[in-house]
Amino acid sequence: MTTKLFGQKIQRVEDQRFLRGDGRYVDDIGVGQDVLHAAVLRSPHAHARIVDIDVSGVLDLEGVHLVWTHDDLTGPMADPLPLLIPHPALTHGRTQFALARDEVNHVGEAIAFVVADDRYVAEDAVASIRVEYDLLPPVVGIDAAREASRLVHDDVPGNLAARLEQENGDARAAIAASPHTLSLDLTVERSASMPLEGRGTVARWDPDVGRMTVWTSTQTSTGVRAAVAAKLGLDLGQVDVVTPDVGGGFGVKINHPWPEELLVPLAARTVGRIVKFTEDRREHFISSAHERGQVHHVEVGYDDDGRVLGLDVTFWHDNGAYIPYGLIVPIITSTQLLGPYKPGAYRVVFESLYTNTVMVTPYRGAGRPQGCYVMERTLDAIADALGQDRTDVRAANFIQPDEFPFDQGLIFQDGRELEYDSGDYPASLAKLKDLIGWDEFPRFREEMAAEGRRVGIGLACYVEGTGVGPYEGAHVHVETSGKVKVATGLTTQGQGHATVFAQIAADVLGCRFEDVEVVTGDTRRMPYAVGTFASRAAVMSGSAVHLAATRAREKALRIAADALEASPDDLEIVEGVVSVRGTDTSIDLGTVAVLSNPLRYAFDEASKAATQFSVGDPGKPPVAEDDEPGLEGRDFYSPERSTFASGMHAVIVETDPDTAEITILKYAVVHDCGPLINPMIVEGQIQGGVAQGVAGALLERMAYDESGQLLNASFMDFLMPYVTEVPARIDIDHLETPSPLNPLGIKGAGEAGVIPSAAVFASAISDAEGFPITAMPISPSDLFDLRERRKETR
Amino acid sequence: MKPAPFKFVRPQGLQHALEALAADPGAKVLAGGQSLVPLLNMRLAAPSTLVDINGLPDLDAIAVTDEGVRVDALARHADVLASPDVRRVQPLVSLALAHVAHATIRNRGTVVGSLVHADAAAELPMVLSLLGGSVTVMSTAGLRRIEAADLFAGPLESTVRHDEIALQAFFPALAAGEGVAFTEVARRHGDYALCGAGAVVRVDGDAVVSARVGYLSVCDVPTVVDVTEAWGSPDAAVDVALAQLDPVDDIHATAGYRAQLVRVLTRRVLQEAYDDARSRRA
Amino acid sequence: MPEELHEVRLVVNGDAYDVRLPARRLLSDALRHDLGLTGTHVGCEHGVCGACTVLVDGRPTRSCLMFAVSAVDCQITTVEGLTRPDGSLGPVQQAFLECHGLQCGFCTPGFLTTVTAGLREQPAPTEDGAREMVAGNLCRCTGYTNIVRSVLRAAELAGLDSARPPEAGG
Amino acid sequence: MRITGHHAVPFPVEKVWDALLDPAVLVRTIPGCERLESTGEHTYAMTVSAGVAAVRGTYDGTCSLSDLVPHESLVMRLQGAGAPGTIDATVRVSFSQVDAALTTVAYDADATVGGMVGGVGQRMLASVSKRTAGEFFDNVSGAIGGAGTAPVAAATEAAVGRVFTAPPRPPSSQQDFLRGIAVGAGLVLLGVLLGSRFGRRR
Repeated sequence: MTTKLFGQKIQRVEDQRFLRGDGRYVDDIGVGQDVLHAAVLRSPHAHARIVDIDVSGVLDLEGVHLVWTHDDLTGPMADPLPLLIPHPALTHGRTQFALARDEVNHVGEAIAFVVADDRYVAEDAVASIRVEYDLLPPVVGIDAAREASRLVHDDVPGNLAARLEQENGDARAAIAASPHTLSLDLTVERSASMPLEGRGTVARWDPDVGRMTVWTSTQTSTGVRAAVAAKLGLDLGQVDVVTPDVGGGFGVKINHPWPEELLVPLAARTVGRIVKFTEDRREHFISSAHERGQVHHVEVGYDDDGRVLGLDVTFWHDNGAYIPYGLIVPIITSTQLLGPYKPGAYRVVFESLYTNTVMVTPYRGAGRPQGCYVMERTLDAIADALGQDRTDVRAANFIQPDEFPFDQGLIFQDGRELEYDSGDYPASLAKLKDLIGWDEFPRFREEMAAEGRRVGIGLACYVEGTGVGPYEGAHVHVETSGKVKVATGLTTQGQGHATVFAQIAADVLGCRFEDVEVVTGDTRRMPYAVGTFASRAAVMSGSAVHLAATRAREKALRIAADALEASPDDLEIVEGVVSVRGTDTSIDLGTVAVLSNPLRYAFDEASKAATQFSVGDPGKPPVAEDDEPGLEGRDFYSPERSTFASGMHAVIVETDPDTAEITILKYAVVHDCGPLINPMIVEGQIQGGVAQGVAGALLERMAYDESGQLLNASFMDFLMPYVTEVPARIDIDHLETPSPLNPLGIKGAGEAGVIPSAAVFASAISDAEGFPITAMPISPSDLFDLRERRKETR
Repeated sequence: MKPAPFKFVRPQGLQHALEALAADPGAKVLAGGQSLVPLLNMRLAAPSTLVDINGLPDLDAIAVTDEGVRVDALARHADVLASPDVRRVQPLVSLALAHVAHATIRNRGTVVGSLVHADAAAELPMVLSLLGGSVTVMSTAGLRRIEAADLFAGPLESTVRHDEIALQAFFPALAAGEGVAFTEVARRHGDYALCGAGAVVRVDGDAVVSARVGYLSVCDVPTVVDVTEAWGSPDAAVDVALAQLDPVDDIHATAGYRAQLVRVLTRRVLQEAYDDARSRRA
Repeated sequence: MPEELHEVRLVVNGDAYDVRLPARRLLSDALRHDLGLTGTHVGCEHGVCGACTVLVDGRPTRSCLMFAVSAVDCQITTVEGLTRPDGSLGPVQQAFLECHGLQCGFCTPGFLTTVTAGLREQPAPTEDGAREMVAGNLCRCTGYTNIVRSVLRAAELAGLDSARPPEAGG
Repeated sequence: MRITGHHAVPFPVEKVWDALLDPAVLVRTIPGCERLESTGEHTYAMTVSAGVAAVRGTYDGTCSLSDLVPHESLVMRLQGAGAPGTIDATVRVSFSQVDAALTTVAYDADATVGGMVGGVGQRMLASVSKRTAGEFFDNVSGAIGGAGTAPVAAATEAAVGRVFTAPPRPPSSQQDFLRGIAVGAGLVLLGVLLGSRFGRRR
């Protein structure tokens, strides 16, 4: 293939509209039109029975059009929301109602829905609703959930949604037979995706054609479409879901349908007006989703070289009040925990537990940060116990480059075998040690100590299954103008899809990059799609675009060969012109597009130009049996299994002996996601991921109190980092180990930056302080208290 | 998050503003709004009337004399921070202002508004207390001056009455022989501090004549501790301070950690203020 | 009782808009929903994220912390007003494009307005100065590395601009 | 959150007990209490206006006293809701007579502050609760001591439906600035139990 654009730092085409303020985000839809606005009454209690809801008088308020409680919902709308991803182990799956029926199970759960002239009036109306609650004791935190003296759902004993065990070999026997053993307890607290744009949905019902159009800030438009159709009793063909520009997702917007994604279209149909819901920041904290909260127990047996002979991990996953997204997060932790390593035997058990808190859906990394943290803390503990260098213990456990494909003997999140396709972990480690200055660090530490300063170094390695199936599709259409329209069904939240997919399409088709326009997440353009998550967009849709563009190219060459009376093998396409190699005989792609359609009104110059050519076999019908009119290509990419990217991070931190403040002195990343389509965009993803990882390790947590109130439900107290809190510089180096699984050899990159953060900071802070860090995130106050406790116990 | 409805008054003059305030016990003055409007948006506050004084003329002066710095009601943080005269006459004000939120908030927020908002975690109330400044307020009944020691009654609670407008604040000038310092520890740059401290140390030759430290975010109100007697022993100074402070737990820091910050910051600001005093003498 | 409406004239990007608004309408909402200038984004409505930052009389200001009725008599500049008269990108916009200083684009308008004003005060910032300039704006996508680069690049571009005849300036 | 503490009231236990069971006293002593309606034996509906400076709200709620062991202990259950937030609390109150002129009232409350103020008002909550408690107990002392009010001889009879209102207060700075912030009313409703720190996150 031509690789002119692939691998180039191409500036993003989408930026033109973003930079001018011309982006169209969901709250921008319908501005200037006659739009009504929705607001939602949310539970102030973590656990309560609803005794009575008094909405009398709400409709009397000027400007209020509609108020609904669960009593007003009928048919499928009155049923619980779907459990999207069932699993045999998920024996007690529970999901919420669009509006709470009898009981609320977390602060923020939707109870009543109001539509009014504007959001101000809608909030007035919400404030006028009176609800009488009968308070129930809440279950908050994993300890309380496990203790199960109180239940979140009366019919879920032990608060246990699911228990899943996987084993490869006999881990317990291997540990028993090991010369050394260790056990560790490791916790990670909750955080959240926290995109700058919250959720939002706009809907318009067109009674003339019986059609619903929904704009929603989602990571899966096809999923929302199916949900809206099913819940509102519409045919799929009556519902269009359009994903406008999305102001960040990071996982939270993969869940669907949110209550408002159903209530807004229903309200639009009911009142016959455009209805809009725009989530505010407080709502995003208490009524979207969180992730990360897990407690882990590790038993490990190892030999004198630090080689892991047996690893037995048990962990408890706090899934919140409901579990619509199934077991994806804990399954990923349980499998991706292994990273680039090959323990002699591995057993993992997890329990997924209900609590009276906001539910969990994947957040960038999706269970991997926890798994990486558990594995890397374990290897650090082994190195510490043996007095060995931490990098040597890693090296002793790596899967070697000649061992691929490597089967970890487990079942991955996609229900397929966990088989790594490619990688070179020793090479990555060598690069990382170089980049961070691992071998020079002891001298640096001494120099700093001489100044009374305390520093530590840490590293962490991960493997990330990316590009999970089942499929994505793409449609490539060469218009008679020569412009190329590419549509793929998954959605975009800032990853630059419009640029990278255009790079791929332009390379394949030989057209000009500027002539390619990419549309994502619009069910009118590509009704079959899965969604944007699990670092899958480049692999899945990138491959699909490649395949679809290849089909369009083949057709273009066939028609052009016919028109130019040449063999397709002698043709090339450059800058949108098909020519016979080495001659000046040529035809524009736009003209080829005209020729591809037997109906040729001469509306434009390309059509007129096409009249000089003659194509098709006069002996056959104008559209041959195995052909279609138009110069298009449509194809789907559906891989056997995921492709596995990998990487390693290292950090040097300084901890203040007095204030326990933690400062990042150096941060280094070695990253291997195969060949890079656009290095600028990949580096941007890594930089953003690292910042989010730093935030998760040092700043962000969901501070619930024991009554289930989220105490920091604002940007004042949920400490998202500013520029001043992230590393000024991140040193990045790449390996490009291709995947054998897709035509471009690519692997996903979206989540990588965030995965090793908790692990790498725990490692470095432990190194600085001389005692193990076993709970993340860690604040200066936490570190100070740890120091004090160690003084006491000495 | 949208405010509840309120009556809006854009007064024609100061007298009109005072009358509007007097007419409605639920009225509230809107100046910079950088603390008030978030409360309105969250409906934590729902005043029945807002009297927007931003359009009033001649209320934005920053007057610097040998006695000190006078800041009028509509002078924005950014303007006070940018004033070289302020920095010269009372550098503690400038040092502290640099820690007030972020530049964009400082563009709109006012010094006087921040003082009467009386947030114990804010920088300026502590600075006013430490310097022994005052605020002048006006109602239809006339003017009165409130000394810093009498201004802060509790968390978010000043002794300015609802029918009064705080017209100006006065920060006394740095006196001969004095040096100052300010420092704080916050989770993020620009956040409310977990603990902050400012110091004024006066020297006579190399001898310390007086040493006072002000603390923010440690008690309900900005707290000033005189550590002159303990000068010479940092530990003793810390003990004197901690005896008068009451650090509490919150979601960002334990009481123990706050006490540690008091220890560390007390030492730092005393040393820095002492050095500052000596360098000014030179 | 219907809410009282106020006659408000807002001057945005040099254009005057006459609207009737309730007193509680935030400037951010007025710009977006009443004036249709949707380039200004709302990320938190409590003044922390900076996405809604506009220039009020040239100074970066949180439009979510200001009422539209308080914005009369002010010159307001939004992201829509940062392009050059000929429609091409202004220096700050161009720099963010070149340096990949944005991903989802939601926080971007607040950065662009803030940096535009910042470079007027500090035309040649150091790297630390560039960081300080954007220290009050949250971005969840980029990790800020490229935003800081963009600020430095914008200073270069604006410097080139100022060397040109005045009408070419953004 | 768990709130515990104690407060000394300079009166014999009988007087303190009677005062706390007397709605006419409660309505005057609970900071910001505007209205107290008896809805049954030792159960009341109440309206409380509270807040600090601009952070104000009016809260409607209920209060019930149970498990009464005269002069020893009682359990108070409180619920309230207003625009800024909600409060729910169960308070165990115990009385011990130190001497003929001094009684210690100890309280152990399990309280939930919900709604907006629960999520964003954390920085302000702890200190405000202390103030409000102190104020309440000073008010109780004042009420028992008869400072400015009619002396309290015995508990006022609280027939169902009887409404107690606080005497009008001059619009002073006190009324403006005292009392619990946002949570305000909630905390005020808690009345007796305030005065200690809110526990740290779980």
